[in-house]
Amino acid sequence: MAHISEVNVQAAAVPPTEIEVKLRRQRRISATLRYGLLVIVGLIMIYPLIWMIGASFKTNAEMFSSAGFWPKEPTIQGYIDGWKTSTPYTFGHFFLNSLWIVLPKVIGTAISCTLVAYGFARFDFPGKKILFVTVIATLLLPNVVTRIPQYLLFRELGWLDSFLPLWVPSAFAGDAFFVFMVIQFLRAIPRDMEEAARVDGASTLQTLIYIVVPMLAPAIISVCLFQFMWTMNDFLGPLIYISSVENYPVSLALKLSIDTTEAFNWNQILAMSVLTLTPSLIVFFMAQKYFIEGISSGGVKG
Amino acid sequence: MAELQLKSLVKTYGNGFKAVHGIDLDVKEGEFMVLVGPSGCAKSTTLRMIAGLETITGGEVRIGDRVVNDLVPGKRGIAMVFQNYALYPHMKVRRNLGFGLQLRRTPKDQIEAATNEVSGVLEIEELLDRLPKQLSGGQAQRVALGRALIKQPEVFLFDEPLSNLDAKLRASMRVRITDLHQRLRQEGRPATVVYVTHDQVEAMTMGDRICVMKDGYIMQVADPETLYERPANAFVAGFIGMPEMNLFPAVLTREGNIPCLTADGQTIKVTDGLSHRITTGDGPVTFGIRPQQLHVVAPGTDGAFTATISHIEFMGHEINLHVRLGDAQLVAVVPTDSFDTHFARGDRVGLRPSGSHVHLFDAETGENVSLGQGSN
Amino acid sequence: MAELQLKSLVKTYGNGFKAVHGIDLDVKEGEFMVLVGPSGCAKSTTLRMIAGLETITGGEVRIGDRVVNDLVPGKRGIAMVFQNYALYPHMKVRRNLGFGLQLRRTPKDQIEAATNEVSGVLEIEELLDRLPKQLSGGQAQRVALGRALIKQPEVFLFDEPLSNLDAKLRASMRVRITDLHQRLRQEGRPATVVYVTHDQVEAMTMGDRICVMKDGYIMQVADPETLYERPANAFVAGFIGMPEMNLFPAVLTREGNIPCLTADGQTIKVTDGLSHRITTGDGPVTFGIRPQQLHVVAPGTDGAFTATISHIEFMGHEINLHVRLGDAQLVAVVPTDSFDTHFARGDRVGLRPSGSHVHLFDAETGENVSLGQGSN
Amino acid sequence: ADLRMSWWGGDSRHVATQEALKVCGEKYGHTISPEFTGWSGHFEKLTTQIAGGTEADIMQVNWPWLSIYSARGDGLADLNEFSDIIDLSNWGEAELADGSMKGKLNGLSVSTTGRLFVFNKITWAKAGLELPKTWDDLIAAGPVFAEKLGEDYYPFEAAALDASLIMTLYGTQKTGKPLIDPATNEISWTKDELVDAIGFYKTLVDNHVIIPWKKVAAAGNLPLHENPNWSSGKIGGTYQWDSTYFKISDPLQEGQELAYVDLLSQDGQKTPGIYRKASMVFSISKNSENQEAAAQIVNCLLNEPEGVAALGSTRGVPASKAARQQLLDADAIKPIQIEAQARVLDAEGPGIHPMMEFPDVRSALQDNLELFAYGEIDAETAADEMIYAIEEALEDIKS
Amino acid sequence: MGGDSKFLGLWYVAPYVIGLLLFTAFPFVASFFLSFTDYDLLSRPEWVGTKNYEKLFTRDRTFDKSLKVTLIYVFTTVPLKLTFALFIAVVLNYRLKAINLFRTAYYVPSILGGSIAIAVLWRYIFADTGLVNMMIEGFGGDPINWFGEPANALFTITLLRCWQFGSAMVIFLAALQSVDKSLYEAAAIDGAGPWSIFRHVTLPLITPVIFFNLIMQTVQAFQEFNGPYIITQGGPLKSTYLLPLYIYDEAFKSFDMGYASAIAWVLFSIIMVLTLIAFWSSKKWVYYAGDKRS
Ligand SMILES: Nc1ncnc2c1ncn2[C@@H]1O[C@H](COP(=O)(O)OP(=O)(O)OP(=O)(O)O)[C@@H](O)[C@H]1O
Ligand SMILES: Nc1ncnc2c1ncn2[C@@H]1O[C@H](COP(=O)(O)OP(=O)(O)OP(=O)(O)O)[C@@H](O)[C@H]1O
Ligand SMILES: [Mg+2]
Ligand SMILES: [Mg+2]
Repeated sequence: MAHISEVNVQAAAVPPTEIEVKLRRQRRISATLRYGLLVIVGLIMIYPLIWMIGASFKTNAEMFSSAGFWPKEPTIQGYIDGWKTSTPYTFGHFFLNSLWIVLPKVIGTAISCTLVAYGFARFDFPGKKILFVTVIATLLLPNVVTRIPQYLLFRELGWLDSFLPLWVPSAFAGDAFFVFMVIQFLRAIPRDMEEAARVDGASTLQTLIYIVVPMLAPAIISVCLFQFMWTMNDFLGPLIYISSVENYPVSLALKLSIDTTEAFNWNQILAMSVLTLTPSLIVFFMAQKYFIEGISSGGVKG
Repeated sequence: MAELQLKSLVKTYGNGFKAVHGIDLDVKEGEFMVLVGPSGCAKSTTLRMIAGLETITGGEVRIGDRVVNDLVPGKRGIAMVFQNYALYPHMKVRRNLGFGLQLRRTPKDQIEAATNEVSGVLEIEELLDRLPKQLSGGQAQRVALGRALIKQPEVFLFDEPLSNLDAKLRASMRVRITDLHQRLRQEGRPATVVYVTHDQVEAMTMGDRICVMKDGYIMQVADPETLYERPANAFVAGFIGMPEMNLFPAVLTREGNIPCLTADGQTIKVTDGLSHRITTGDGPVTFGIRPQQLHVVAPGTDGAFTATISHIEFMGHEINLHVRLGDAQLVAVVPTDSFDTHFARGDRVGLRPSGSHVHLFDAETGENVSLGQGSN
Repeated sequence: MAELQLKSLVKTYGNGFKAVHGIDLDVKEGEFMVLVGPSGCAKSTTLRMIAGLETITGGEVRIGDRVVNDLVPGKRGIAMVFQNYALYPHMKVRRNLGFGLQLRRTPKDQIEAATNEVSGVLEIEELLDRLPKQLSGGQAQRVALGRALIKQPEVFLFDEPLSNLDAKLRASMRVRITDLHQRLRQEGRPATVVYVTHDQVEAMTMGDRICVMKDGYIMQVADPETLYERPANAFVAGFIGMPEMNLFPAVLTREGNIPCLTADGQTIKVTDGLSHRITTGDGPVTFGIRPQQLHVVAPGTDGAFTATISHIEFMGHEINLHVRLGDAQLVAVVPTDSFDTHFARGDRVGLRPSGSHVHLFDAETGENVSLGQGSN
Repeated sequence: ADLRMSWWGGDSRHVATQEALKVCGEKYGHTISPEFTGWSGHFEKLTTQIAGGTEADIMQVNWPWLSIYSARGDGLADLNEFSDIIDLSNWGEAELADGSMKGKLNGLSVSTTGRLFVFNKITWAKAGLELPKTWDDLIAAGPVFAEKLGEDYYPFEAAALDASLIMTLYGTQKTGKPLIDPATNEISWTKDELVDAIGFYKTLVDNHVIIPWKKVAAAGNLPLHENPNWSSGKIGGTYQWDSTYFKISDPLQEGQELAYVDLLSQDGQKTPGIYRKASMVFSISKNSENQEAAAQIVNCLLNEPEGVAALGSTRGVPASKAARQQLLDADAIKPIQIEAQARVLDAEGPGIHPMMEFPDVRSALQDNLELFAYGEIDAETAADEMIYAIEEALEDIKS
Repeated sequence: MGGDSKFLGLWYVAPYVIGLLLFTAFPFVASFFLSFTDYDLLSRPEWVGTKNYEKLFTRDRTFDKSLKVTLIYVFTTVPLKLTFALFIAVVLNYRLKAINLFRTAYYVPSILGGSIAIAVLWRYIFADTGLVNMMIEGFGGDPINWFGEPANALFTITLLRCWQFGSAMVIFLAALQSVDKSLYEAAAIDGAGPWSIFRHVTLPLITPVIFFNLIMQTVQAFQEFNGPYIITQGGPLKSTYLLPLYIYDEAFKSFDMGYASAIAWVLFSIIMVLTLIAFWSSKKWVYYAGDKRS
């Protein structure tokens, strides 16, 4: 049963028997195959990323002459030009804008999703079933359906060209996926600790803050991370709601440099793309455990 | 400390399932009351209604002189110990202990004093700065106990606190808890306890009184000896005692004053200590006799049934002799010393019930009809 | 059915941990062999090597006349029953039973016949169309048993099959399994069984022979009586028997031919049945006596230690008397009938060990030094 | 006053425009906050803004959008009302007419652009051919390229939009009529004329003049300036807006050189058929609270020396006479740009219907030509489908 | 709990309810209303009854084509992606060293998502002289016209999405790791080989997760926009003109909001119907472990 319980036998003091040698060889072949496959697939997976980073150091002329990623004449001109941007602001300014969009949004999401998920997972109240169905239904609803009326709504509220349209829906647990994810997470946590806290004299809110939130930490962190990345990369939202350049987040600022009506500098665009993706990638690599946990809890415990 | 009263307590779950059928129970101040019964008999449901973790469908729960039905758990003056400890996983033991007091805004130094006292009593001083995951099962259970103790509640509630421990640890925790209870009583601050378990050994050894439940009804409330010697019905009789009491259908007749019992076509006279206890007329009954009171004699002996050995279990000091009497499967416990080692499966043996230990139960209601005047 | 042999079997895990230290064991054809020992002693590891679920680091496993070291589990002619049943949760009981046969491309009608036979034997006919999650623990365990039975393997392997059941069910399943084993033997197709448990009651009642393990070594292989009466060492003595044997340090001296034992400053003479068994000289030993053989007498009685009662547990037919003798905590089991009900915590009592049941163990090696000529 | 101005564009335009706004703002004492994006998404954004009444005071508007935002002339401010502020005399009649909807001047042309033929001199020289003057020259060049330079050399390229414009050009030359008549909003070609024009596309393919549609797609529909075959001179010519000169010339490899030629002609043609339009216009929001201030800025940007100097040629050769002259004098425009612009302005052709720039019409032409190019349908069917779809689109604006 | 109001939970979900009504339910209803109007964003919506739907179902050939390719796209992409994700998850599900490294690497494409650089690269890889064709020729095959052939173009987008299989795989992996190992052992003892074990034990046990992934991926696939928008612009011959692209064009290029809303609603209905069918059929093939606590 070597193929099921893969146990690496340490070279025992006893000389290996014939069987053992055979088993070991089998294992080595199977491991080689498996690693080989995984490495090849893995390379295909991350090649675009590597290519993009490499290409951002290429000259424009070289950009489209080869699919290799190693620049022949490396230059950081793209980064220099890109950072300056064509606006009165540097790219740094746009990063700050992004941050200013992202932080309240992430905080709002985390707080509202936690509250709502707690409500769904731990309480019975009239209409709960129907409301939960709407969570699922929202997950399935294509955005195009609601985009136009939403815009009209924010116009009526006078929120255009501010960050409010980006912040507020999230602060009202607007991202059904996150609510769903946290609910799934909560369902897997036994209630005893919370009951113990209630017996200890905590109110439901105190129970949430002192007991549930610490236990939910991995889920909340992964919600924050996802929201961070999605918001950093979001293009359409800011495009529609934000008009002053001063308020642009990086995604829009990046798009600014790309205009097919005149010759453009690919290395500059790619350099900025790399910069734009960097926060997300850093966040991802630092916390990949939470991403994986978050994404799998949404599905597996479902 | 206070008295606890349940009055016609009813619980119907959201799905319409009626789990508790209006039970009444008085737990006296300082009393150690054990709720015991098979799985699903609503022990936990009852306990959780007392704690306020389940809403009460009907009836009332009184603690001291307050009806607590509408109080949140934290205001009922109770403390609870859970089966899987339910320690707050992200808090050190110290904070786990102090959390309840902290919520009540007890001053820091008082919390510390209380923590120290409790951890001294439970010998968990060295554990105070550990996280729950760094504790063994027994240690975690002691911390959970401490968390209840520190609050000096009016009533302690336990829900199978020992069932996650292995046999040895369970035995020693059992002793520790009863010792603690007795000690508190001696120190003049007796603790009212409701202790849920499905383990009859725990029930017998720990409880001042035991409340045996079945399917949401109370079957009997009594002290361990009474429960063991004078079970109110066949259910309690079968539930308490190990190996369980032999219960099989028989027909009661009388020869003069002497009760005769017929089972599997065999009729025996039961001479000593039964006749004056019987409170029913002739007819079918359920015959009950504990395995330890079923003596092995030669087949055909007077006052003994003759049965066939179906299985012999060597238990060390004792032997469990499984026999077949008609359709009934009986067990007799025989000291190994006095056991005839030539017995084998299929052999016929005589089994003589000791009359003063025979119980008769109503064939239909299961009620004990041999509790007449005399003690046994 | 076939014989099973383990020859200097060694297991070293990937992390370098040596779990099994070259053990030898012969299980005869049709024999019911129980592997017992505390948690972590490598019972499962051994069993899983037999099954082929763990690779064998050294030595060999023989089933019948084949060395099976390099066969996949499916080809070893074994069947296994798991602690958590390991029923395929998505298959109905019927398919769970037939799955192994189906893989062997047994014709449909044969599978059905076999399924019917096995489910008849185990009384699970009405369960055939249920899913495992619709079964109670005992039912699931019977299905698991059926899944093993249906394959008519040469060797049955069990890994703590009953430990997920409650006490009552465990007792009845225990009987059921041994009955089944005996029945197969009578029907002329004896089943070779290796049964892993950490529960000594199971070991004692089920095994033809018992193999007691500790830390990857075999401590003793013997039939239940021998194990109980003549444990090879202190470990086996303490492990087998309930409540466990009292073991405490004492010093052996002799007064003439009569062995004297000193503990807690008290010296007693042990007159009957010990002297001729002792195979060691004077000096420190570990004194062993089972709780049932420690008789309560008046304090100061000859041949009795005087100790202090620390706790009294009412067990129904018996009473466990916990006493303190110096640093040692001893237990005496007293029949309830003969128990003096005035005893209370803190009282002094005399405890007289019955000489023919005293065991002495080497203070260092733990080896039994009282196994001399005579039986006890 | 505090104003906002929005536009799309690339980096150089962004920089120049912001500079110009600063200069003009200082001149008139206004502050203008800029709102700019790249091309893609700008239409959506501007439209949603106008729909929401939140558009900037001054807007750079694509010419065909005028009829979307202001079909009845009332969607945007009428610049005629500011003729005292804006010097309209810098524009010709036709240019002002282009920017007017129902008589209201909704947008001032910033620059004019037209489609021109541009060829790679070097490649043609390698093939030993003169730059073509007629379609026949071009068609004759196909086999020569293939033979002399190799199968992967083509004298010309046209796919997607370019192909449909070539088709329209050919038909316009032949019939002397635009495909859609701006005056009547009707299709002015007969079906046979359309069939003929569609067939012309096939002639080009069959003669190895252009790369077949399918093969263009296979390369990933690369825009010309990203296409290595263009950079290396394997594609000998193209039909592009004159304003794209730098975009298409920049990627050329060392040693390649471009030259504009007059529109290719055919025997018996009725018009050279120039496809010319305002490339973009400046409009003022009808919701603006400071329309006059906005008008001042518009005038400054388009006519006054400070603004013109700051903007330079980042929006092509200015349509305003004053501005053009100023830039010419300052040598701020490259000779080749001037030459191209001259060709655009000098050539003749019927007026263009704004619908020709609409997605519905464009896709009607393009999609069916594509089907034809793929051999899915014959020219007759393609013509039928085109007519059907265009008429349906026209239906919408008539109502 | 005793003493708690039964409306307590409502307070906690109140933010969601408000958000739902304001930002989802209202726009949702509004767009339904819009689908019965002629609305160009600039003038007031004009009620036209079912005209939009009539056009959609009777005269609009683009819609027919678009619907067809959308269905083809969904029904190829989803199974391919899930199969691949499952396959890799199974390969990864051994006690491999560096499993986290692989898992992370495989997840990266899911993060890069719609980056422009990726689209450019994709055009590179699948261009007629691109990497893929170079490899095919290297193995002696004929180069494939990826973007030019209508039949192939859609497939390149499918491949792009399959490339982003990371999140589905991670979910599969988690499910695989939660399968009770003793079931594998029981099957091995029953004589099952690796394939039988996979087929008869693993697969049935992870059906809930397969189902979850199936639904999520299907919904996602129906909303595919970026891929065709950036890589093929819907061509050639509209063979990659997926419905969301069509909706976008109608809404934001032709500014026919009413018509766009109508298409959006048709798309939504299709997703809903398919989802319901999936839920209904799941009773037959999805095995759910009993949930002890409701
Ligand atoms: N939330 C609930 N909804 C519906 N029925 C429930 C619920 N909780 C428990 N029950 C049912 O109520 C009955 C009593 O359950 P309870 O948990 O009180 O039993 P118990 O005596 O504690 O059993 P155990 O020894 O297994 O813990 C059972 O039949 C159970 O199935
Ligand atoms: N895969 C493994 N890698 C390393 N060590 C292991 C592994 N499996 C078991 N062990 C160790 O081997 C020893 C024997 O384990 P095994 O499971 O056989 O014990 P056991 O007797 O079955 O115990 P239990 O009664 O708890 O089941 C233990 O110390 C255990 O920690
Ligand atoms: Mg319970
Ligand atoms: Mg084990």
